[in-house]
Amino acid sequence: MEFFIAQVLNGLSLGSIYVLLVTGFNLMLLVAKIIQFAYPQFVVISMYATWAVLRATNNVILAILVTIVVSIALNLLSEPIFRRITSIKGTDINATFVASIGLSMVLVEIMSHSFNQGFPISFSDSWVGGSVFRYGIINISRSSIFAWVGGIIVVVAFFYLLYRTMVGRSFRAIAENLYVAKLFGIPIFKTSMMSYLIAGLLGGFIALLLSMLIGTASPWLGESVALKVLAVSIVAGLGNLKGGLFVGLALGVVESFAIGYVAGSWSNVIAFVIMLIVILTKPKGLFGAAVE
Amino acid sequence: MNNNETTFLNMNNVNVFYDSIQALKNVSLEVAKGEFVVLIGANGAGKSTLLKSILNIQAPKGSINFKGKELTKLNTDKIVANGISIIPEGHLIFNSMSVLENLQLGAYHGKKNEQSIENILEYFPILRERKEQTAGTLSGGEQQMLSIGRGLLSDPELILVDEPSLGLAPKIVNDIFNILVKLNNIGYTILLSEQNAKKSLEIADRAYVLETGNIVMEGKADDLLNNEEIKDAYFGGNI
Amino acid sequence: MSSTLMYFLGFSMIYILMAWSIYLPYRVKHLHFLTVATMAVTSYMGGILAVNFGWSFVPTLLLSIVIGALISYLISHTIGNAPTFTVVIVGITFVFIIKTVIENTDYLGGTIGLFGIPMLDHPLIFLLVFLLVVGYFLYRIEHSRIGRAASVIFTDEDLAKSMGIKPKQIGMLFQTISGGIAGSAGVFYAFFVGSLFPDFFTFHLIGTLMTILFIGGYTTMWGVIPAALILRGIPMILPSSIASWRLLIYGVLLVAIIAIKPKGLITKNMLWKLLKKR
Amino acid sequence: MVENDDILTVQNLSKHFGGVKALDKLDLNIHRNNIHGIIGPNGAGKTTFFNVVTGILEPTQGEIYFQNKRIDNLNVEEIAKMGISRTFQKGSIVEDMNVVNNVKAAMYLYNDINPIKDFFLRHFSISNREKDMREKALESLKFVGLEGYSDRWADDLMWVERQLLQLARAIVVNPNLIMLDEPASGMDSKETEQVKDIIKKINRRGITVIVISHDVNLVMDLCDRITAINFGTKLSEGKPEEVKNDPDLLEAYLGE
Repeated sequence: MEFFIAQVLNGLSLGSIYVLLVTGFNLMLLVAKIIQFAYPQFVVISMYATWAVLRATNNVILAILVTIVVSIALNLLSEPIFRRITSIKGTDINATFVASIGLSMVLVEIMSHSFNQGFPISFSDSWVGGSVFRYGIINISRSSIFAWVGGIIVVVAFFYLLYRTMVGRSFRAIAENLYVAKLFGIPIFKTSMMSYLIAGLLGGFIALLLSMLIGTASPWLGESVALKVLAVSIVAGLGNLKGGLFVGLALGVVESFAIGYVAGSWSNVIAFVIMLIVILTKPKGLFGAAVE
Repeated sequence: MNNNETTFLNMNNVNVFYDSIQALKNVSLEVAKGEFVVLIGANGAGKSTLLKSILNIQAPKGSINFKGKELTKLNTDKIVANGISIIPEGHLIFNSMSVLENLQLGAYHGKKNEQSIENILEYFPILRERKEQTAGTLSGGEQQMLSIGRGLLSDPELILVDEPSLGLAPKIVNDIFNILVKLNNIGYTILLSEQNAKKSLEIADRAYVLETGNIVMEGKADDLLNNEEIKDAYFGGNI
Repeated sequence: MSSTLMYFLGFSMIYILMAWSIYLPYRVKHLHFLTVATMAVTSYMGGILAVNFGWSFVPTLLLSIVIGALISYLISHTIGNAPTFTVVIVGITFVFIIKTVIENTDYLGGTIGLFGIPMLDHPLIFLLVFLLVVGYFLYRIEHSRIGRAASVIFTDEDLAKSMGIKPKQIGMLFQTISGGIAGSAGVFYAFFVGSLFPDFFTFHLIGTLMTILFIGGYTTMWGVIPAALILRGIPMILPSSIASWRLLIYGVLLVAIIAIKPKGLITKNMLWKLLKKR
Repeated sequence: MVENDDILTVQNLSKHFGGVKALDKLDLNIHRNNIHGIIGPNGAGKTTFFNVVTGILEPTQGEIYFQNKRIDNLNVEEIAKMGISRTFQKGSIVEDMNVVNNVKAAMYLYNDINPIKDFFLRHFSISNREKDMREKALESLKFVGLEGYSDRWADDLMWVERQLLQLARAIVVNPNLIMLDEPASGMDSKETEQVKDIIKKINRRGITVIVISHDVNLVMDLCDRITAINFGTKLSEGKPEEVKNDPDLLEAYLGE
């Protein structure tokens, strides 16, 4: 029983990270109308930024700031590329997907050739934080608490933004029908930039939480995370924000149990196999797709 | 350029292309402040295209001038912010959002206060009743009211109305036309595109007749109402 | 022949095979990376058969074509008409799963790799002949009613259906053939290199193949030939300090081609006009 | 079950999109060998009607019979196989092909055999069928006035030529029923006349034609019978003169 609770708690902290990742990914899918495979790569690069600043200055505040700025900057800088691609006549959303895979290749190469000679990086114990509460094998670390609390706060703030503010309403308007949004006079370009900005902000938070939670990063982390994020998005139903919450958490818990019960790197396969089965049996997702 | 009446809306030699089809051919048109102008013509004559070109939804070539400002280089949202709004064909609204949210989005460029939305709800009592209801569940007539209501919320001076009678029962069409007349009376300038030639000529000041992308006739609405050619072409069998 | 040139030509031809196996399903808008997983499976299968059971090349090749086609056929039952996005994710997921399985199976050499596969005596001749056969096969598909049907599906699925074309049937057919090609590519790779590492069949390979397909141009089967030669050639003429950034160059090129000339360097239209003038 | 001589019978057909009733309990009979026009304003449900009949959309309720066989439960490919061909309003042609191959692509069901068998059989024997198909395609291009265009790249065609190519594609399969969605949209009066002549010629081959158009003059000249629809229901039906003078219709449109 203790073991069970411990795995659920671990799973929820990992799951809240997936939730945030999927939310940022879906936001850009719905508003900017792109499939941003490189989004998790931006998060990993931001983790590298955290690491670099911490190693150079050991200044926590500066590290947090730099991480968020890097994440926002990367997302905003990618906007012209995607805008260019979506404006070409006869291309569809798949072109943005292909280009973002290209972008992802570039980022992986940069990470594996520069930081730490390409070796995985690890964060100091003071950053990762120790245990706050311990009961038998149930161990609640500081970073888990950050992940839960941070996850809840960000999700609540995001949905508040979405349903209670003009920017959020504009997001939903463009998500529902781009043409009608244009007729209403909603500034498409500005709103789309806002979605990059908010995804960037979100990405910064994710980078901070993830670096505390897993304590390491490697150039190849982004690829497997990206794959999980996309799979979660499909399993939930492409672009379905609320569905993403459930499936993201569920993936975290499943993975955590796999790690608990299955030896070594086999655990990674379990989550993939389960998601593969769901995708193959229910290609439109569990909660219905919001985009075609 | 001065701000006299004739320079309120001024289209000069406007051409619009959809891929290789030319939908508007050298169209020139003027609307003075406070006027009620109607565009008549068969389905496919280019009426909708003309309205969309003013808002740069369909990119125009040529010059479109509104209150001394060139519109052809502006994005749609800037044009709306400058005081033109469109009530599109087929009462397009956000079906999955509530009536209130649709109105709030309509006020993106208007005064974003409770009062202006309150005024609209005052004007369309049926919308107040359905305030929290999802817009997609409204009837066609109610959706058209919502579409007009949100069009007013961006504080326009010029309202482009595209085929408001489409898909609506005759009784509701009469209601909608009455609303348009009232709006014109309280100072809104209206440019209406309509297939129903007779009815729209009865309420308009002036009219333009479009045929396959060309303006073939223009004049006072009353004159056109009695014009034999128009009677033949648009009152007889044209549906 | 110098060994550098031999490796260049051999790898290029193997990459052309691999790129064709991705090109074919993309004719109906399926970016089908299951092929990479299939290559991993058949190359290891070929390696094990050769090393532990003494199979020779030709029967291994034939078996791997059948196995590759069979894997793809079974999967195509569920994703034969799925949207592009889903097909991609299913493919990449399989690649990750297969890679993890190889890494954790000592029998397959685990992360250390599988060694001692007998190399072919005349690999280039074998490859060239096989490439010609596959090329002819694809050419015939292209110029049959199936090829035309694929073009219609790529343009508009509703239009295709209203002509009586079954997109799922064509999708399954192409995925199966593509699986067969991928299966053969895996065995060629194993017998050309002589050793296998799980790290080869990862995202790098997916990225490289995608770059070859989109740079060359997906509207015609000929595009991948110059693209494979160029992209394999670039790292060979560059100094090794720059060549190690190979994948970065590929990534930049991939983004650039999509943003500038999304149909790729060589298009069907271009070839048509070129041949007509003559 | 329906037993009559009409080629297409539609009973109580509805198609709802959420709360919107694109088709609302529509009843319609298309007589054999007629040219039947369907008119109505934008959004009246005309194209939805085509999409439901051809199986692209599933009806919410109602029954459709083609030559006395029920087809509303069949899928698009099966319906196409029964001899219904159609054109699309958006002018869908395959741009990455030449003109004659566009027409040949439409002959997918020609000499229908399993595509896999077809591939292998054809692969090792020189087929006369491909030659045969090309001849048929050229003939049908000539029929619509596109002779000499066969080797042009489809991407380079003008709008009118694309529309004609769609017509060539629709007739090459020798269908029993052709459904034309706005065949003369974006054309000037001379080009419209040309299209009218082609439609009449198609009809003279014994093929039933259904035409959707917003151009009332075109429909009035061309059709044997006309159905006017709005809100997805029938407003009026009959010979062109009858429809033109139907008081109900005038009221609905002109508010008189």
